[in-house]
Amino acid sequence: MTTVALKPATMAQALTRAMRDAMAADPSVHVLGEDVGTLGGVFRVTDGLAKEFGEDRCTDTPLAEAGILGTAVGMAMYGLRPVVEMQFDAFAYPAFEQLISHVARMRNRTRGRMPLPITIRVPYGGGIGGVEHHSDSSEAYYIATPGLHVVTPATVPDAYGLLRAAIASDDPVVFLEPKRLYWSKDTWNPEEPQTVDPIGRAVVRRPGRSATLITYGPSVPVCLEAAEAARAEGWDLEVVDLRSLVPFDDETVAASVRRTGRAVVVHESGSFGGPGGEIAARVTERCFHHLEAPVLRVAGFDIPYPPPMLERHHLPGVDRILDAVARLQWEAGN
Amino acid sequence: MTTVALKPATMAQALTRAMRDAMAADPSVHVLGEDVGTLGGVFRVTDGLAKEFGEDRCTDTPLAEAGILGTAVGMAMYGLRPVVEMQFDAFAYPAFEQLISHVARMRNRTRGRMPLPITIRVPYGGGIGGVEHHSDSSEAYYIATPGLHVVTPATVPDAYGLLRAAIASDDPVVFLEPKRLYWSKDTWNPEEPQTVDPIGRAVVRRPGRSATLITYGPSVPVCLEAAEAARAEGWDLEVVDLRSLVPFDDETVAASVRRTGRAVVVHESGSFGGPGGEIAARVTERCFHHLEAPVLRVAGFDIPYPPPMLERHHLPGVDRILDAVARLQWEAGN
Amino acid sequence: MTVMEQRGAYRPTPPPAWQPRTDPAPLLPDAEPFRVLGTEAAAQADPELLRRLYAQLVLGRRYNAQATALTKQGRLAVYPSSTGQEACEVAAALALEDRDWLFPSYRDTLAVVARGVDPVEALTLLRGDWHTGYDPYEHRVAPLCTPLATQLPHAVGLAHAARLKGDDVVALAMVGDGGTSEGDFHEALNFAAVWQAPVVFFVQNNGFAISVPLAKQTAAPSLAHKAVGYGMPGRLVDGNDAAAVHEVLSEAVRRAREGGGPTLVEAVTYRIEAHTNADDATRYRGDAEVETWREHDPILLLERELTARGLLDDDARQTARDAAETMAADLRARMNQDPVLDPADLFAHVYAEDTPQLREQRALLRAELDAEQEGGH
Amino acid sequence: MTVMEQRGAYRPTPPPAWQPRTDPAPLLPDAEPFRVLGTEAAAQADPELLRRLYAQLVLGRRYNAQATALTKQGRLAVYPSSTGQEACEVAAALALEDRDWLFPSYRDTLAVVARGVDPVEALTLLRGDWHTGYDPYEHRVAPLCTPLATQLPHAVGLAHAARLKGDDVVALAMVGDGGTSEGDFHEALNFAAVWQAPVVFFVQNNGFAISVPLAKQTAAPSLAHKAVGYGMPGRLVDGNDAAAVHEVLSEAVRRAREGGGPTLVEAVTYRIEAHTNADDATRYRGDAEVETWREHDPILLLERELTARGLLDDDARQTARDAAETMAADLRARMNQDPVLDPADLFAHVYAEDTPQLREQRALLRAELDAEQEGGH
Ligand SMILES: Cc1ncc(C[n+]2csc(CCOP(=O)(O)OP(=O)(O)O)c2C)c(N)n1
Ligand SMILES: Cc1ncc(C[n+]2csc(CCOP(=O)(O)OP(=O)(O)O)c2C)c(N)n1
Ligand SMILES: [Mg+2]
Ligand SMILES: [Mg+2]
Repeated sequence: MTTVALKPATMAQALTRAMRDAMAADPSVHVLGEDVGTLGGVFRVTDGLAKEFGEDRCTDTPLAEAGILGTAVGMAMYGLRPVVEMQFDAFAYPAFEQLISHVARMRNRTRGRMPLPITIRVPYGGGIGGVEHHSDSSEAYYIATPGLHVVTPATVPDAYGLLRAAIASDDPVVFLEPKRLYWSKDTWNPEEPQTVDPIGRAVVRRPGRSATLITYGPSVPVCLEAAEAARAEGWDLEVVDLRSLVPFDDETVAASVRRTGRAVVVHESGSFGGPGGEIAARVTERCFHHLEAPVLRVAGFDIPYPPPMLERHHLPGVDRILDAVARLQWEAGN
Repeated sequence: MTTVALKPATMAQALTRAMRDAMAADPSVHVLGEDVGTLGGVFRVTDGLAKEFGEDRCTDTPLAEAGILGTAVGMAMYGLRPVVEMQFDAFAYPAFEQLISHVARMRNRTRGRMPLPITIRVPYGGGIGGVEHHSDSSEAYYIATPGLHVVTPATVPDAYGLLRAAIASDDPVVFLEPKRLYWSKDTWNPEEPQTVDPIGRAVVRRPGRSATLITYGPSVPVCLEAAEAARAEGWDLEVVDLRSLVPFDDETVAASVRRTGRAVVVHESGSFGGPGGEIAARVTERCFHHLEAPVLRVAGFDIPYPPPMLERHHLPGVDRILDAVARLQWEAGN
Repeated sequence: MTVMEQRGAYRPTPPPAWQPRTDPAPLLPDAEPFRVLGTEAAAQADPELLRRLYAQLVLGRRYNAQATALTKQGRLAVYPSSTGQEACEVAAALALEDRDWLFPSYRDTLAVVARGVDPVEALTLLRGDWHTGYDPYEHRVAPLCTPLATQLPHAVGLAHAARLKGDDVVALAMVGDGGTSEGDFHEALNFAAVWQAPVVFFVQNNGFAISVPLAKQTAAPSLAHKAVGYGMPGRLVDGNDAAAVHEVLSEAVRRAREGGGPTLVEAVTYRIEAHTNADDATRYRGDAEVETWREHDPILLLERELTARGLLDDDARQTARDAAETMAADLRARMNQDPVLDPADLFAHVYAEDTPQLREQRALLRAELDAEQEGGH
Repeated sequence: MTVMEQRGAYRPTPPPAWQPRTDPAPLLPDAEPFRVLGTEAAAQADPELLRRLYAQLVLGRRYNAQATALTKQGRLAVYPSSTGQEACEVAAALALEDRDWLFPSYRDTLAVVARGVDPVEALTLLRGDWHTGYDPYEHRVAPLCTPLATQLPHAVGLAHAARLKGDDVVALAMVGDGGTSEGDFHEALNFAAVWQAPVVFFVQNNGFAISVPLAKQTAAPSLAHKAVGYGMPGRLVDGNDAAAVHEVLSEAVRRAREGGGPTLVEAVTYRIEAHTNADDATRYRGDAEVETWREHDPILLLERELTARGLLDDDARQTARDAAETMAADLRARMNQDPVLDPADLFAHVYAEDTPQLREQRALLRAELDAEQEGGH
C-alpha cells in the first residue's frame, strides 16, 4: 500500500497539520487551551501554531476549563471559530455545564440565530500508562447530549480529514482524540490535497463475512488485529470504524450486520450506559431477523479507570474480542 | 386497595419524612443545598428540617453546586452522611467534576478506606411546565459513571423507602426525584413502621402476559396507564418499575421478558445514548431466543428539552407507547 | 549592633520574581456606595439624562407589574420581577452604545426591553412557546441566561473577540449576588483581567438569592472587593440611584472601550417582590425590611431629585405614566393572543442539518400528529 | 447655599442594607512577602525548629532527587518534583498538629511524607500499582489530588464537619498558582469564609502552571489579594524561607483552631525542575531565570542563617545528609521490588459490595486469567 512519495506521519502531526491548514485558510479559526501556545500542548498537538499565527490565534489560557469553553462560546458568538483543547478527558468535566447548557443548545435556544461553531478537542482513553484521571473514556456523556457532534478518528488521514471537517462545521463538535494513537504512524502525504470527509460516515476498515466488529477510535487497531487473529479460528471478521458517534451511520452499520448476521461492539469506555448499549440496541432494532445471535459487547469494565500497572486487564484486547466472537452461537446456524 | 387507616400523602411529603426520620435516627445525617433551610427547598421537600434539627443539620449553602458537593465530600470524609440537594437537574452540571472524579471514585481510589456515604438528590424530568434548564433528564450521565448508585422512585412508599436506603448506604447514591410526581398522592401511613427496600431490586408493578414495559420514575404511571389502555387492543402488558438503574436488576427484568417474549423500554430521557439502549442491549443479550421482536424504545426525542408549550409532544405518552407495542411484530408469532 | 550586622555579609533579598504587579489601592471600592441623587454631584447630572432615566423607570415598573399580572392570568409560566431594581436594569441598557453587547441574567427582562428588544419577544422564554424569543444579533443582547453566572465567560469571550477584530465593542454582563458564588463568576473575571477584555461585570446585589440572604452568601466587606483579587477595579454604587448607577457603568464602559480593561460594579439594591410569582417571600423575610426599602425606591429617589430641581412637573409625570400605560396595554393585548405553535419545531435548529436520527424522530412525530388529526383526538 | 440646602428637606440616605460588614484593611496582604531568615525576626525563631526544618529540607531535596531518578529507571510512571519548593512542603506538614488534616495537591508528595506517610506508600500513585497508596486516616492526609483545586472544597467540608462535631481540628489545603484559576478554588474559599471553617488555604506560587507563567494566569497584585474578596485575611510569604512559611502557616492554623476562620496564604517560590520528568522546561523558560532562583534556594537561605547564628556545624550538616542518604537508599531498595499485583483488584472497592454486573465482569476476567494460565500465554 505504501508508495515512495509518502512519508510516515503520526496522528499527532496530522492533527497539527489540520489546525494549521484551517488557521491559514480562515482567520476566524482560533486555538485556545492550557499550554497550547508556547509549549505546543502536553501532547505537542498544537506545536508551532502560536509561533506561526501569533498568541492571539493560539492562546495559553488561565487554568480553568469552564472558563476556556465559556469564553469560546462568547468568541463564537462574535463570529470566531474556536478550537478548544481540553488537556485530558477528565479535565473536561469542569466544563460540562457550559457544554451541556450552552454549547450544545445555543443554536436551538435561539431558533438557529446563534450557532456555535466550536471544536472541542479531547484527548481520551487509556493505554498510555497514565496515573488516575488521565485515561478516562468519557464519550457516553457526550453522545447523550443532543446538539453535539461526536467524532473520533482511528487513522492518520482520518485525524486530518475529520478535524478539518469538525472545524469547518457550523455545529459544535466534540473531537475525541485517542491518546494512545497519537504516535501511531501511517504513510500520508501532507503536501497532497487532502480529502475532508463529511462527518457522520462510518467506514468498513476490513471486509469480512462471518461477523461484524463495530468499533471506533483506539479500539479500531485492536479489532483489526483481532480480525487477523480470527482467521486462524476460521472466522472472517468485518471491522466497521464508526468515526462519528453522532450522527450515527445506521446505514453502513446495519448493512454490514445484515450481511454477516452477527456483531460485537468493541470499545474502551465502560460497558454499562456506554455507547455499546446504544449501538447494540439500534443494530438489533434494524437487523433483528438477520441476527443469528444477540449483539455482544466487549468494553472496559464498569470501574474507575485502573492504575497503569493493571490497565492491560481492563482494556478490551484481542483475546477478549475473540472470546466474544466465540460466544456468537456458531452452532446455531449459518 | 385503600384501608381506612391510611391517609393520602404526596411523594414530596414522603421524601421529607424519609430525611426527617434519617436525621432523627442518626445525628451524622446532614442536609445541605440551596434554599433547603429557611425556605424548605423550592419544592418544599426539606420543609421543616432546619426548624427541627437546626441550621447546622440542614444548611442553606452559598450558591455553588460544585462547592456544595465538594464540601459534602469533605464532610463525608469526617464521618458525616451528607444529603445534598441539587435544585434542578440542569444545575447539577457544575458539580460533575466533583461527582465523577471524586464522589464516584473515592472508595476505589483509597482501597476502600475512604467510602463516601453521600446522597445526591436531583429533581429530574419534565412535565411541570418549566422553562429551559428546568426539565432535563440527566440519568444517562449518572449511570455511565461507575461508583455511583442511581435510584429513582415512582411511588410514594418507594420514595420513602428508597431514600432511607440511599441515606443508609455506604456508597454514594444519586437519588433522582421525578419532579412531576412530587405532588402525586398515595395512601400511605407515615406513622406505621416503614419498610426500607434494598437498593437494586426492580418490581413488577402490573403483571401481564403479552409484552413487558420496562420503565422507571416519571414514566411508570404513564406505562400503567398505557397498560390499561392496551387492554382494549387485546394486549395484557406487564409493567416493570426498575427503581434502581445502578445496580440493575437483570433477574427481574429478564424473567419478565422471557415470560412475555416482547419488550418496550420507556423513559423520558433522550433516546440516543440514554438508558434505554443499555437496557435493550442487556435484555437482548439475556433473552435473545425468547424474543419475538426486537426490544423497542420509547423515549424523549434527541433534542434539548423543549419549551413548556411543546413538551407534551416530546414526552413519551400513552399513544406513543401503544404505537411501539403495536410494532412488536405480533403477526409473526405467539 | 543589630542581628543583621552580627551576621556579616548575608543580607536578605526578596524572592527574585517578586515585583508587585499592580497597585491594589485604586482597585478597592470606596467604603460607601456611590450616590448622586440628593448629593452635590447631582448638580452635574445632565437633566436630559435624568428625565430619560425617569421615563424608563416608570415604564420599567409598569412592565414588571404587567408581566406579573400576566402570570396570574396564566399567560406566562413564570416571571421573576425586578421591581425595586429598575434603576439597575435601565441604567445597564442606557450605559451602552448600539454596537455594544448586553448579557442579561434570567431576571433582567427589563434591561433587555430597555435595550430595544420587543417587549413580547423578551417574554417568549417565560411564556413558554420557545426559549429565546428575540434575535440576539438584532440588538446585541445575548439570550436571557438561567444557569447562573454562565453568561459571564460568554461576555468575556465576545468582548475579547471584538477586541481581536479591532472593534471597539464593550460587553456588559449582569449577575446577581447569589451568582457571584459560582465558579463561572471567578473564571470569567480572571480571564477578563488577564486578557484585559472590554467587559463590565455588573452585580445586582439585591440582598437575596431566592431565600438565601447575602450574609449566607459571602463574608466579604462587599462584593466589589472581589475585584482586586483579579486585578481590576471594583466599584460600589447605590443600586436604587439611577443617576449613580448610570454614571458608574458609563465610566466603566468608557474605560473598557479605551482599552483600560474590565471593571466589577456592585449595585446595592433590593428585590421588592418575591423571587418569582411562584415564591413565598414571607417564609424568609419580614415586611419591615421590605418597607425600609420601599422608602428608598428608585423612582421615588429620582422623582425627588427632579422635583427639587424643577425638572419634573405634573405634565411630564403624566406623560411618563401614559407611555407606560400604552406599553402595558399593548403588551397585554399581544400577550393575550395565543402563540402559534408547530410541534415540528421540536426538531428545528438542533443542528444545522437534521441528523438521520432526528429525521426518523421527526417522521415519527409527524405520523402521530397525522393520526391524531384523523383519529380526532 | 449648597445644592442640598436649596433642595430643602430631601437628604440622601445610603441604601438601608448598607453597613460595611468587615473592615477590609486587615484582610489585605502586605506589599512585600514576609521573611524571617536574614532579618531581625530571625533572632526570635526557635533554634530547635530551625534545625528541624533544615533536616527536613535536606531530606526533602534528597527525596525529590531519588524519586526523579526512579522515573529514569522506569520505577515510577511520572514524578512532579518539588525541588526548590521544599520549604513550603515541609513547613506545611510541620505547621499542623497530629489531629489536623493535610490536603495535598499532586505535586505535594513531600509534604505527605513529611507528615509521616511511608515514603513508598506516598509514591504508589506515581508508581502505578494503585491510586492512593496510604490510608488517609492513618496520618490524616487526603489522597494526593490531581484534578486541580478539587481538594479545596473537601478541606472546607472536613474542617466544617470537625467544627460541628466539636473537634478543634484544622485542615490545611495546598494548591498551585495555576489551581487558583479554577472555579473550585473560588467556591471553596467562599464556603470557608461563610462557614468560618477552620481551614488554611496554602498557595504555592511557583511561577508556572506547566508552561504558563503567572502573568498569563492572573493580573492580580498578588494571589493573596484574592482573600479580601471572600472576607478572610490574605498573607504573602517568601516561599523559600522555611522559617517564614512555617510562621505564617502556624499563625493561620492557630487562628483557625481558635475559631478565627480561614486564611489564604500565598508563598512565592519557584519550580526548579521541569513540570514533571516528562516535561521539557526549555521550551518556555530560560536558564537565567532558574539560576536567579537557585541563589534564593531554601536550603541555602536556612543554612546561611543557621551558620551565621552558629547553629549548624559540619557534624550537624553531615547528620542531616546521612539521614537523607539512608532514606534514599531505603526508598531505592523498596522501590526496586516489583509490587505484587492482583488483577482481581480491579473490582475491589468500586462499591461496598459488588453489583451483580461487577460480579459477572469479575468472573469474566477470572476465566480469562485462568485460560491465560492454561494456555501459557
Ligand atoms: C447554576 C444554577 N444553580 C441554581 C439555579 C436556581 N436559581 C435560580 S435563581 C436563583 C437565585 C439567584 O440569586 P441571585 O444570583 O442573587 O439573583 P436574583 O435572583 O437575586 O436576581 C437560584 C438558586 C440556577 N438558575 N442556576
Ligand atoms: C482540572 C485540571 N485541569 C488540568 C490539569 C492538568 N494539569 C496538571 S498540573 C497542571 C499545572 C498546575 O499548575 P499549578 O497549579 O501552578 O501547580 P504546579 O504544577 O505549579 O505545582 C495542569 C494544567 C489538571 N490536573 N486538572
Ligand atoms: Mg440576588
Ligand atoms: Mg505553579
